Amino acid sequence: MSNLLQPQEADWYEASARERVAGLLDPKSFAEFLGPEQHAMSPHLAQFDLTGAFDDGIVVGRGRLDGQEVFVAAQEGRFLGGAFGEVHGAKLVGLLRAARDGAKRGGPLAVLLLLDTGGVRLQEANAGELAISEIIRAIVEVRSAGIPVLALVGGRAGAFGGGGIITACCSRIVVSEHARVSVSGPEVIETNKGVEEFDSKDRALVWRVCGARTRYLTGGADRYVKGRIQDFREAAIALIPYAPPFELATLKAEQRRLAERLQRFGDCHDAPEIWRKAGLPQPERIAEITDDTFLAIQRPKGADHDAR
Amino acid sequence: MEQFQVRGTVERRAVGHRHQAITGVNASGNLEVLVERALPEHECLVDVSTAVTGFRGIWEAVIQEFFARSSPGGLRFSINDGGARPDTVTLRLMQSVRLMETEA
Amino acid sequence: MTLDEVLASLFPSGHAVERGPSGTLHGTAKVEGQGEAAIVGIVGGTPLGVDGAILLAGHVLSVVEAGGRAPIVVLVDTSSQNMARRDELLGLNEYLAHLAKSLALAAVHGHRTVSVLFGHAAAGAFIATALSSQSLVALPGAEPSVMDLPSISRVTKLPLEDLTELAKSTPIFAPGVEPLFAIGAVAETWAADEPFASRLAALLRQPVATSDLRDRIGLERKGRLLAQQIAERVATEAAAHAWR
Amino acid sequence: MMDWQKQRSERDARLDAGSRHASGKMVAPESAKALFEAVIRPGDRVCLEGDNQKQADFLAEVLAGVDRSRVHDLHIVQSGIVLQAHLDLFERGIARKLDFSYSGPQGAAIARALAAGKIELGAIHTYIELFARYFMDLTPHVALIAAVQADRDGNLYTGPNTEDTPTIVEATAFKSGIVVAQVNEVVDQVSRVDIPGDRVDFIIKSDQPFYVEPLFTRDPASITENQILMAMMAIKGIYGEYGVRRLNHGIGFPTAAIELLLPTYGEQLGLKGKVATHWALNPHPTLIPAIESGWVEQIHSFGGEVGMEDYISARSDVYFTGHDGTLRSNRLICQTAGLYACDMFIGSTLQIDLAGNSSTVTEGRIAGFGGAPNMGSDVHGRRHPTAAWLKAGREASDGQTTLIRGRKLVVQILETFGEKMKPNFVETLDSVAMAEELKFDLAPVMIYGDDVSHIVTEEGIANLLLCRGPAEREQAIRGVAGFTDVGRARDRKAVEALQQRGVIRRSEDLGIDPLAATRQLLAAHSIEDLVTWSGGLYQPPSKFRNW
Repeated sequence: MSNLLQPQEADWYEASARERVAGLLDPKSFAEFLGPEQHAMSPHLAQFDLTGAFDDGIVVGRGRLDGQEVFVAAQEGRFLGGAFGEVHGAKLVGLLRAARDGAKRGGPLAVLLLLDTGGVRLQEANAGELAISEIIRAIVEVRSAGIPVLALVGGRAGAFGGGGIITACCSRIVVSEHARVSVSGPEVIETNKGVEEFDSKDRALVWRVCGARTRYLTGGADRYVKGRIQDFREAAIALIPYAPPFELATLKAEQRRLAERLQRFGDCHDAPEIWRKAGLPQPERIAEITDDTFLAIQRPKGADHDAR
Repeated sequence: MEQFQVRGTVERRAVGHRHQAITGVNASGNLEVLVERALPEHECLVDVSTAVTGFRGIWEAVIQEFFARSSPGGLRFSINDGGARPDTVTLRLMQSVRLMETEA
Repeated sequence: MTLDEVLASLFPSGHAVERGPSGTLHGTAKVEGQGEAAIVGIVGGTPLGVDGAILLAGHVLSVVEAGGRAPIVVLVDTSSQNMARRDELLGLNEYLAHLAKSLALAAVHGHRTVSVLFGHAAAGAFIATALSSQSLVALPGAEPSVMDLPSISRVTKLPLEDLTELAKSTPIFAPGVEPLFAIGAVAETWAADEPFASRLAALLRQPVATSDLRDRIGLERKGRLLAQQIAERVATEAAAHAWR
Repeated sequence: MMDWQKQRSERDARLDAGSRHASGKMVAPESAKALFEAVIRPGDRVCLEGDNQKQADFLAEVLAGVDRSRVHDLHIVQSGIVLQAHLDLFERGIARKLDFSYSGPQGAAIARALAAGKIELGAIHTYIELFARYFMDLTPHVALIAAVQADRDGNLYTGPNTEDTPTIVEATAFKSGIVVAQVNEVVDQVSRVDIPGDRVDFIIKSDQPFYVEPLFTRDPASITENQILMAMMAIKGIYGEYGVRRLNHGIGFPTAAIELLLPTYGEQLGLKGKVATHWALNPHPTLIPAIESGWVEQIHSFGGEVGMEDYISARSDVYFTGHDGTLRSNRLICQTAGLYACDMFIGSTLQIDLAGNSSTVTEGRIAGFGGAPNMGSDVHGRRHPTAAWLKAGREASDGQTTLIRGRKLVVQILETFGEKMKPNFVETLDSVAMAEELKFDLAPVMIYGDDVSHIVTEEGIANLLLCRGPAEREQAIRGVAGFTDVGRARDRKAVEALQQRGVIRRSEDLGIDPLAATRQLLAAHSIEDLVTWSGGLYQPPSKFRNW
């Protein structure tokens, strides 16, 4: 007897990087590059008395999404917080460069980044940081070659630090309620600026500031989904045809969009202040309501855009 | 950090035809197991790399018990451990053998 | 070095650089034998927040929109990203990404982009400014850092002395120009006794690489031994199958 | 002539002294101290209401602050010693003697106070025992209780957390004692009468609502895969096997896992409607998915649970509610239901020995008992049969065929190792050493080994009903004790033989796929999922919010 859940029915947040990939893509279509059997592991962790991971915390490869070839990379948020190290980062760089080079020969349809990361891996901070910069540059090259890059965020590590920046470099962003997308983590801000600035223990506050609902309503994410892998899959399929091109007009529109956000909401310190200004109903309740109720909310003007 | 190998001889070849599988995550209190069909059919081997030192005796007991319980002949296991308890190690090893029975 | 000293040494034929809000600056300057360059920057050790990032990106996009191929020089003496609840609430990640993308777009449009680091830069601000140009130059006094050693010590629970000792044998985690040069992040370091103007002119005369070579440079400098090889192995496996 | 009315006269005198600080039954909070000094006499037995959930915390603070030249040497008779103020009573010499049930968070402080001679301990009871003794030899002279509302006649509405209050008041009021209530609000008409006004002598409105601990809220996010594996084994190998319909669950994570697996794994096994339909249980939030999936017919509760109020009111077919719509709980009655009308208790413990005795006493902590020992004991007075009870009895009967007495299923579910690799299986319980040190007549045992029918660990299920003799029992226990010293010292052959006989059943014997033991199988992964299941009716306390 098998009690196994169908992979796409599974919950994104609970799933491992590999389970997410398996459920996101068409069944049994995934082929991994530089798989765990090749032991491409970080050589830098042992000096910190840490054991590594056979895939250095990121799964990269190709597969089919709704019948079409795509590249996919998935970070494992539970291994060292999904953080970028030398090997981890280089695997993603290699994947993106392959997508860029493949563009001339017609593939892939898109690159899907399943981000789940606290940012740079401290034990190899310089290599991780530079890898992030290389990834950003590679994303730009892939997008310039006409291939959309999608960020899917809904894991326990969120997308922090360079991971938050990478997210916003993508053509389209899909989030579920668990997602937090930010640069400085709440703990980091609290450590540096004090608990008055940011009480990282106040989970509700953390989600109001960094969470998916705030990102979605302000235009920092394009699609908000319920938490099943299936939901991410459907959103990715739906969004790929609508990815904005990487060109001057897009960035000029993003410049206007972000400047306008700053102008309208620049004096706000908590999400409900923004919702009130944006004229949303019951601003204090937005964090509380169920996903269905939330999804029924009309997004504020400008939150739905091609300016990314 | 500590690294060691545990070898065993078992009665039966592990079921299935899959070449390799991986399960679990190297996180605090957890571990990842990479399993490969790479040995003669009555042999098995576990390579352990663990963040916590001083528990080699328990590891060996857990692994030998697993060999006896699951008879994973022909399989080579590689473990990256983040300080998992014996029960979690057993569960992962059993899961990895089950994965080798399934289609890739 | 002060900003004025840096400007004077880089652009002895003169410049028109204005200070803006949030530690930003922008303007133009004459580069030896190269015509006019666009200048943007964040200086004074100012943390890079939403306000600064949007201004800088706006300047960069104006240069792109104006057309031509003027080089863009990014002067950097910042801090880390602005650590504030408000900035994060407003989506700092988008603002920093927007700046990084704008610099990348400028390069796509044929503008040679050079970051000149003469003070601090850390974490997300380092990514969005110094690391987002085609070439990063470190001047005397440059203090790039991804993560400071005390923070690494706190999180990894490794004593500071051990970390300091460890940092001597690997460039992989410690702050400073040297390790970042070794891994390929910093393209060139210019010493104070050299005229920056001629170094800049020489840099701008070099042919532009068509792709990101920093991993290859890191390998050549023996500071980052795996990245290039790993990326290539992935790309090779990826290329091994025909599309559709 | 004999005076047969001394207690009544005494009560009148106390009431008279107290009434000087009252207006009718109403006493201002600032007069509470004076009231206590007037109505409480040295040496009195006092029940200062407090259990593992609700606390008459304002009255506790006041009592801890009385003039000890006037009030001293009290004998505290209450189910929970939980607040700092409770211990202050002994530190300050206001109280001397103690009979109680549960201490939970104050377990270490109680052990220290006992060792220091600050507390003269009567006994550590199970709840029903202590309540029973209220009507025998520990009847309170004064009861200090907590309620949500009072009217001017003294009628009380306790809210969902009725808990011990009716029992305490019954014993005190009908034996000429004095009853003082702290209330959150004074109203013209109470929502419902939980305690009739003629049993209540004084009312004090406190500034803050009385404290209630959300003790029964378990965050699904903390459930581990091994707990899920154990839960699967329990559902298939015990719930399904015995067809257990009437039961009680402990508060640990393994039983929370069971609750969350009923609508998924239990459904796959086709057990819906066949098991787990009637419960003696607090309003566990983790049972919401099973209730919403139609598994549960009814639940009677010992107490309430913070945040569950609206959900309970909206599900009155399942819960016991008053005509006002809110939960009516009652600890004594629910304990009795658990004792006599449940076919199974399943709960976790911190330590278990080779005979199956278990204890939550760990080094330097006396956590007391709570409800588990009543639930987790086979009551020999039971007469009505059920299939589960009879099957368990037959298994234990060793071939006897006539007049077989049924057996309650008493299941201990625990991982072989606890936190920091502390073995949960031991040769000797810590409580034995503690009892020697503190010169107790009896070492505190949570559940006696001879009451235990099954032990479930990640290694499998040991069915102790099928064991013949202590040696076999010991090997059965060692056989599921994993890699603890106790487990490693097992007799391999004996354990294999037990497995052959089905005394020990491992996951593979039960046909459970270890690959299925993932968190994905849980019906809810987080507190937030529970809120979603409840349609927004469940409102968790902020400390459980993480979104």
